Amino acid sequence: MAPEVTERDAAATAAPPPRGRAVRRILAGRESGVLGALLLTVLAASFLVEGFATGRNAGFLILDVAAIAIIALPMTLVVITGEIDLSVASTLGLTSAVMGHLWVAGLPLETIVPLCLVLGAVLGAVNGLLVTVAGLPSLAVTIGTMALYRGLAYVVLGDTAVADFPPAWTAAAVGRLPGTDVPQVAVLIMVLALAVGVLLHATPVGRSLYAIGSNDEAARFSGIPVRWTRLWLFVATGAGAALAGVFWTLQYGSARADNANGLELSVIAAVLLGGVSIFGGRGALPGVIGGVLLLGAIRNALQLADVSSDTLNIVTGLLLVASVVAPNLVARLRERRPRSGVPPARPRTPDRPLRTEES
Amino acid sequence: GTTRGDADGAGEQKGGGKADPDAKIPEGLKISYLPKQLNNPYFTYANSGGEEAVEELKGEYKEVGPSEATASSQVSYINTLSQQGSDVIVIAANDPNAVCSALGQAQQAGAKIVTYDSDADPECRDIFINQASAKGIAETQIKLIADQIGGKGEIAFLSATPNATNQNTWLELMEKELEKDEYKDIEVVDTVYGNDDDQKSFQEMQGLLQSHPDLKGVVSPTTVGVAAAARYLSDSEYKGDVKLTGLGTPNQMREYVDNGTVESFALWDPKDLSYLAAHVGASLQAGRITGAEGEEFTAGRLGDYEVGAEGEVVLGPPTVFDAKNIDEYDF
Amino acid sequence: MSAGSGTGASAPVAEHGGGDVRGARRLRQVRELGILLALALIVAATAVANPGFLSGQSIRDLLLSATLLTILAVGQTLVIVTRSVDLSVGSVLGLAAFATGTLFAAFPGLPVAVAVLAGVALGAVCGAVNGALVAVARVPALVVTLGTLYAFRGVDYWWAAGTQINAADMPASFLGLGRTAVLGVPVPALVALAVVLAAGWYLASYRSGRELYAIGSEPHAARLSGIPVDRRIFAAFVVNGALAGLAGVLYAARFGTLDATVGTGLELQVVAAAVVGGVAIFGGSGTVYGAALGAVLLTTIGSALPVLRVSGFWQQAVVGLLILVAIGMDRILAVRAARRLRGGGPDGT
Amino acid sequence: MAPHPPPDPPPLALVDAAKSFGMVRALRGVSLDLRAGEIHGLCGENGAGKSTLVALLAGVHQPDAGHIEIDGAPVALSGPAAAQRAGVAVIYQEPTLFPDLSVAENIFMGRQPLRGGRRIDRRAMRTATAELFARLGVRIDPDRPARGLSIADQQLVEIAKALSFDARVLVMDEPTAALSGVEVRRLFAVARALRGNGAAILFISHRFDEVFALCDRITVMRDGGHVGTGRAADLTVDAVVRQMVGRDIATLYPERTPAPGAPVLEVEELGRRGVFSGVGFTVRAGEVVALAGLVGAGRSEVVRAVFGIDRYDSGTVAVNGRPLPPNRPAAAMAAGVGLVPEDRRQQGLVMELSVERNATLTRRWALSRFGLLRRGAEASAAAGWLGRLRVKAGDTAAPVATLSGGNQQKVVLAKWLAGEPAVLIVDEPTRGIDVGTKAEVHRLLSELAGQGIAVLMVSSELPEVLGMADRVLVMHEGRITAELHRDDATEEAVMFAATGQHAGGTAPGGPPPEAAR
Ligand SMILES: Nc1ncnc2c1ncn2[C@@H]1O[C@H](COP(=O)(O)OP(=O)(O)OP(=O)(O)O)[C@@H](O)[C@H]1O
Ligand SMILES: Nc1ncnc2c1ncn2[C@@H]1O[C@H](COP(=O)(O)OP(=O)(O)OP(=O)(O)O)[C@@H](O)[C@H]1O
Ligand SMILES: [Mg+2]
Ligand SMILES: [Mg+2]
Repeated sequence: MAPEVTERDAAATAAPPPRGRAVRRILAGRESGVLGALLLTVLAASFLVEGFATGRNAGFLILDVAAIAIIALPMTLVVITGEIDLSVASTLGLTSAVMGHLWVAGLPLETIVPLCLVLGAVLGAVNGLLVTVAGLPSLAVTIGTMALYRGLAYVVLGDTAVADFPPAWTAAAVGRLPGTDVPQVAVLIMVLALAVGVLLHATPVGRSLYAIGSNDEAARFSGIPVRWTRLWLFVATGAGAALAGVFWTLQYGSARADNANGLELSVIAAVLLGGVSIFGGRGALPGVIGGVLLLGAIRNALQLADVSSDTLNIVTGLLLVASVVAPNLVARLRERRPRSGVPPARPRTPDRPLRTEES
Repeated sequence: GTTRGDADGAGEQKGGGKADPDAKIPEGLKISYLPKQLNNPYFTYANSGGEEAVEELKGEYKEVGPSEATASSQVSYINTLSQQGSDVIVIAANDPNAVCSALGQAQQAGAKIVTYDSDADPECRDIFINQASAKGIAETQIKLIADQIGGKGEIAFLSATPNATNQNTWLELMEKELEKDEYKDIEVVDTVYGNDDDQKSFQEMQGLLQSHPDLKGVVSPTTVGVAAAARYLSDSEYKGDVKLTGLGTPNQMREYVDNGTVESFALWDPKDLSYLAAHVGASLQAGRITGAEGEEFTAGRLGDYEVGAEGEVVLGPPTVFDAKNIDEYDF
Repeated sequence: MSAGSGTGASAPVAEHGGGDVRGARRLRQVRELGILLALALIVAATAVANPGFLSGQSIRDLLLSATLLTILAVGQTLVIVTRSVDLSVGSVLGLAAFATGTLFAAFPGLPVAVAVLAGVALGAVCGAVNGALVAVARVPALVVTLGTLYAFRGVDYWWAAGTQINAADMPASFLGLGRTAVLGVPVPALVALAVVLAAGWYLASYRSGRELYAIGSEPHAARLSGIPVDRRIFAAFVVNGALAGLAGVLYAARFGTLDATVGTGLELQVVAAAVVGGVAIFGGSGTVYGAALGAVLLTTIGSALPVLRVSGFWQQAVVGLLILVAIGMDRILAVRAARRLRGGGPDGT
Repeated sequence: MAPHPPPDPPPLALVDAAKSFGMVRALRGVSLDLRAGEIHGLCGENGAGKSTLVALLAGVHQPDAGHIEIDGAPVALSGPAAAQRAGVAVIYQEPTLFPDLSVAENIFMGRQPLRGGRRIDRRAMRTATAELFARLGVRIDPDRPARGLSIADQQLVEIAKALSFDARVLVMDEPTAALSGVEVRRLFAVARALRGNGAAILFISHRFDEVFALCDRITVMRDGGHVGTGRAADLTVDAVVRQMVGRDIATLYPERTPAPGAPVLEVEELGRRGVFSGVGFTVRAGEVVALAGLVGAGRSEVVRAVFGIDRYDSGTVAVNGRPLPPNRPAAAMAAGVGLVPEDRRQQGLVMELSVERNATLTRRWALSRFGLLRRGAEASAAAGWLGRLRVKAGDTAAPVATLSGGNQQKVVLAKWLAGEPAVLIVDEPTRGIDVGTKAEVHRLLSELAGQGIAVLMVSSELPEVLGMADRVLVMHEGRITAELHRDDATEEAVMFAATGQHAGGTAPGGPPPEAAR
């Protein structure tokens, strides 16, 4: 995706400090805002909302956002390369349906689960091939596959639900670590997050993702296998969605074609809230994790405080808007201020700096 | 490996303890309603009955729910309710199984679970308040349509989502009912799904009529579907030729009954359903009943009820609305 | 470079830019033709399978069904062309529809025109909120409108508070709007047609219309050209909001039953219609005619599948597949056009 | 300052203007007046602040201090529109076109000729565009979209756009950087005609012959400051260079004693339908081979295909005797090929990444251990080359977008030199680079060749081609029409071959490809 004016200005805030090293850069970026907001929310909710600050509730919270988190990890990478995948929830639904179908057909779960992950990877690869080989915009492609995969889910399982999964498995999905209220799935998510985080922030591959997202042509001229990389990211996202599908099916003990309908917007919202630029090239994983947790925590706290779901919707929406508007306003205010030691982040090329200030 | 064959005898222990019909219902019971979807007019109306009952019982009434009718968001609300220490959770399940484990946890935390409108797996609730026995609903609707089309011809079903538990049960029972000899000339040619979405139902109705030129009647056992179908019919050339009945609310259907598109349709009074649920929940929590078959109890203004098989309590037969009586109802 | 030396002034004038420009242009025109063709194919195939599909009633139904999506797609095109997107249209439509109904419920004698204007105005206000956030705060439209998608819907829920407005609450004259026909064409469809023609005419023939394309094509260059970028983007959002409001009013008139869930999930359909209609998702190209055709195509598919007795379970899958085919075809045409233009160039990444 | 103040106030003047970007003081108190009927040259190193000055004149930025005067009256230009209204037309350093719109619309955007009902008059617009191109002596279809135009053609459209304003003041920021001799001469003729009609013109270029050929007065800037303004007739190139860089530049082109070794890069019968065909050549170790030709001859396409960016339909590319798989830049890099592309903004740099990360982008894997990046190694690797090329960057962690055009070009060079390639392909390596750096780049290239690297250089600057190359390949319409040895390579010979006139040298190619445009 080509960068766009508005986003470019948001870039301002992301400009690193003079001797910007990783930590300070993260502090200066949008991520810090999200993480700060998360901290604030958790603190405020702990004091103000009865029943929030308990281990049991934390467990509920984590289970609530687990599927979103699992998908948001690879989705972050996709968005950083300037693409998007709207078909994840449908991939989840199709995997769930296939899982139910195979279970009814008598296959052992030990076989079904890997098959489902492979299926997810294949579905992701279809997206990836349409984007990289056919050169179609991912937003359009995945709107199409979103309908296609969800439709296939109905074809596979129709209007039935498969719900007789073995209790050992379903219990494991929502099971807690022995002696704690922490769901086991949290460990899985942490391991995945660590892997994705290292990949993104500390390896040459991660570096190339940012390059692809900012300017894929220059990335190609630098010898980065742009298409190949993107293809793999879509495959990973598909597999991630499938993993979430398996987890979802076991968590709710119910394989249905309409599972996780509409989850894609929650995932995207979390990723964007986490400070990843929708135009690619910018974002960090801690921010995304913060985004996922922030959305979950707010939802959970407001529910506990008996705030109705209408208000929840409004709060979620406003939060998203604020997450992009606030840093921009801060940057602009800072810019207005007379020059101080802090370099007002105001970088645009001398060639394209030429931002007009008509108002 | 773990296959479907390995049946596990997860034994179920239900209605632990003995019922004490004279137990006093404590005041201040937290009775929480969790409809399929908040802001759904049907549930809004229904739950006003719940509120009435909770007031009678001097309890704390609460209604929470997701803005989209999915099981996963209901689970999150069940957790919240159990975290808040609700005494009774009255829920219309979006998926009989998906809410199960959360309901189980709530039960462990001391809540009594009453399902209404749409049941959860019997293992995970104490009592289900059935709006009308499924059989009664199926029989009433088939009778209505058969009378209207003169006992023979093609009919079709316009249902809600392909997954709705109650819808599918009714569809099944209606087909069974049609096997009876008196209905042998009636043929079901199609079943379509409007997803409880007005526009989709409208389009599906349109599709039905175009693809089945000989269609005589349509049964739509969902309030959204029947209203959309009636609206389509009332403007189309099929008005009067194709009969429509189903489950609808009087307010939505009044116009079409008045203009002759629809002769009659059926529904229970959802307010009573919800009212009954509160009494059942309170009785459970008080220990008056445990959910075992044959237990009897009194539910305020509705009078006496008996717990049926599998912990089901049936509200009563559905009401049939037609031009004569429709103006007596306002919901 | 030593200007003034070399082989003298007799150097031939080189043909610059090259490429088969005319061929490329022809290919681009085919773009909309392609959708039209697909549309004709589907209609023909359905009509062969079931002649009832071409009955007057059925065509009226089809036109009516396509109306809302078409109006929304036109508005969305204005926004997408500027390299933005508005995901909140479904919520805006719902809000406007509910507002119209509420207005009638509160003031039963209200003239229809006033209610229509009120709905449109409410839509425009929502659009202005989006536009202000996007243009003034200069933040990505996708994020902002994803936020307002939730927020507007929340307001709608909060306002409706579980109530429903039924046909009986609205005057027959208003509901008639959704039913009366002029020369056999339903009034809403005429409204949609007028909207399409007006928007198409405006985009093609007026400076400010062309400036929308310029902004979407290269926002930075647009600012350098002295185009009031923010104002134009703002205006595009306002118009889009107003059109969503209009669609909401038409929804109310046509469907009669209104609650807070009206229009849920419509946004992706609208974007799909525009994209299928050849509007480039990254701005700068595409026409409202294409978008309108895309909307009609999607609606036709939606109506044809039940008539063709495609199982309900297959319908969604088929729609998805057709969307992919449509954008794939569009891409093939675009690539061909580009080939003709440059006879090569880097293979896009 | 000017010895004889003119009677009329200058149509546009900058008075004591200062502008900072964060910590970077791009302009510090610069004054400049553009007089009617005069062409004013502006020289300065990369990053001296020329483009910033242009941005102030264009209303894109507002000065932090000082002000702009129009006809002697101070004004505040609130934006590009305000400057346009004041009669200032600007050609920016980098083309600013709308790729999706037609060339004609690009030129007249926002000012399209109208007919009844304020509708756009397309026919009038097309005719006007054709007239503008006729004045410039180029033929570009007014109806074609701007997407796909080469940089040179884009620049020509920009020039046409600026002319279409009929402005009193014309500001041109390096308009000739992408043009070849023919277009430059046309442009100059047009500029002189405008001067004759009383326009005030500001002309920026790094090519002194152009500046001296065209300009009446010349202003030199250094480090954001004003060094001096004088009549061109009173100045010499050496004097200007000394003012610019604060020292003498010994020579632009280093003395070289080529000692070609074994063939490293061998290209045979390379062809791509409609673009080029039958292209074959060899570059030996330690040799600098130039690929010359008119703009649009297809040179960039050939080197892109060699590097694997573009597909090709026929032929082979081999490095050190081993064939390269087509369409795989990574494989080309692994074989030791590097390509400095012609379009630094689109192809060379990732504008949002930091200077440092851009410089090390091609060495991601080499600078990591166990698959993990080592920041220390990255920083020092970047610092080394950025220093050698004297990249002027306040902060290497800042986005590369904050650098001046020339400095960006240096970062692209650093990025590829850091990889220590066996074959270095440079496409217009010194476009937009100031004299000092240019000499440095030339010295570097020849030093690299001296170390046994095979250098293939695409350049539109004839003096550069003649000064640097051991061998010159000349392309015309997608074919190599001549191969000239250093001693045979004269301006005339190259131009003959480049215009397809087959004079001098041998013409290995046959007739031009049938598929040519
Ligand atoms: N938007 C910006 N943000 C930060 N620094 C900038 C910006 N624009 C320009 N600069 C800095 O201002 C200085 C002057 O840049 P400018 O582009 O005016 O140079 P120039 O003389 O045009 O150079 P060149 O000949 O390379 O084009 C440079 O150091 C550059 O890095
Ligand atoms: N990015 C591009 N996209 C599409 N077509 C291009 C592109 N770049 C160049 N072309 C086309 O390819 C032809 C030759 O390109 P180009 O002008 O770059 O050749 P060249 O000999 O490398 O010239 P120079 O390097 O001096 O600009 C031109 O006719 C141009 O239209
Ligand atoms: Mg410059
Ligand atoms: Mg070139």
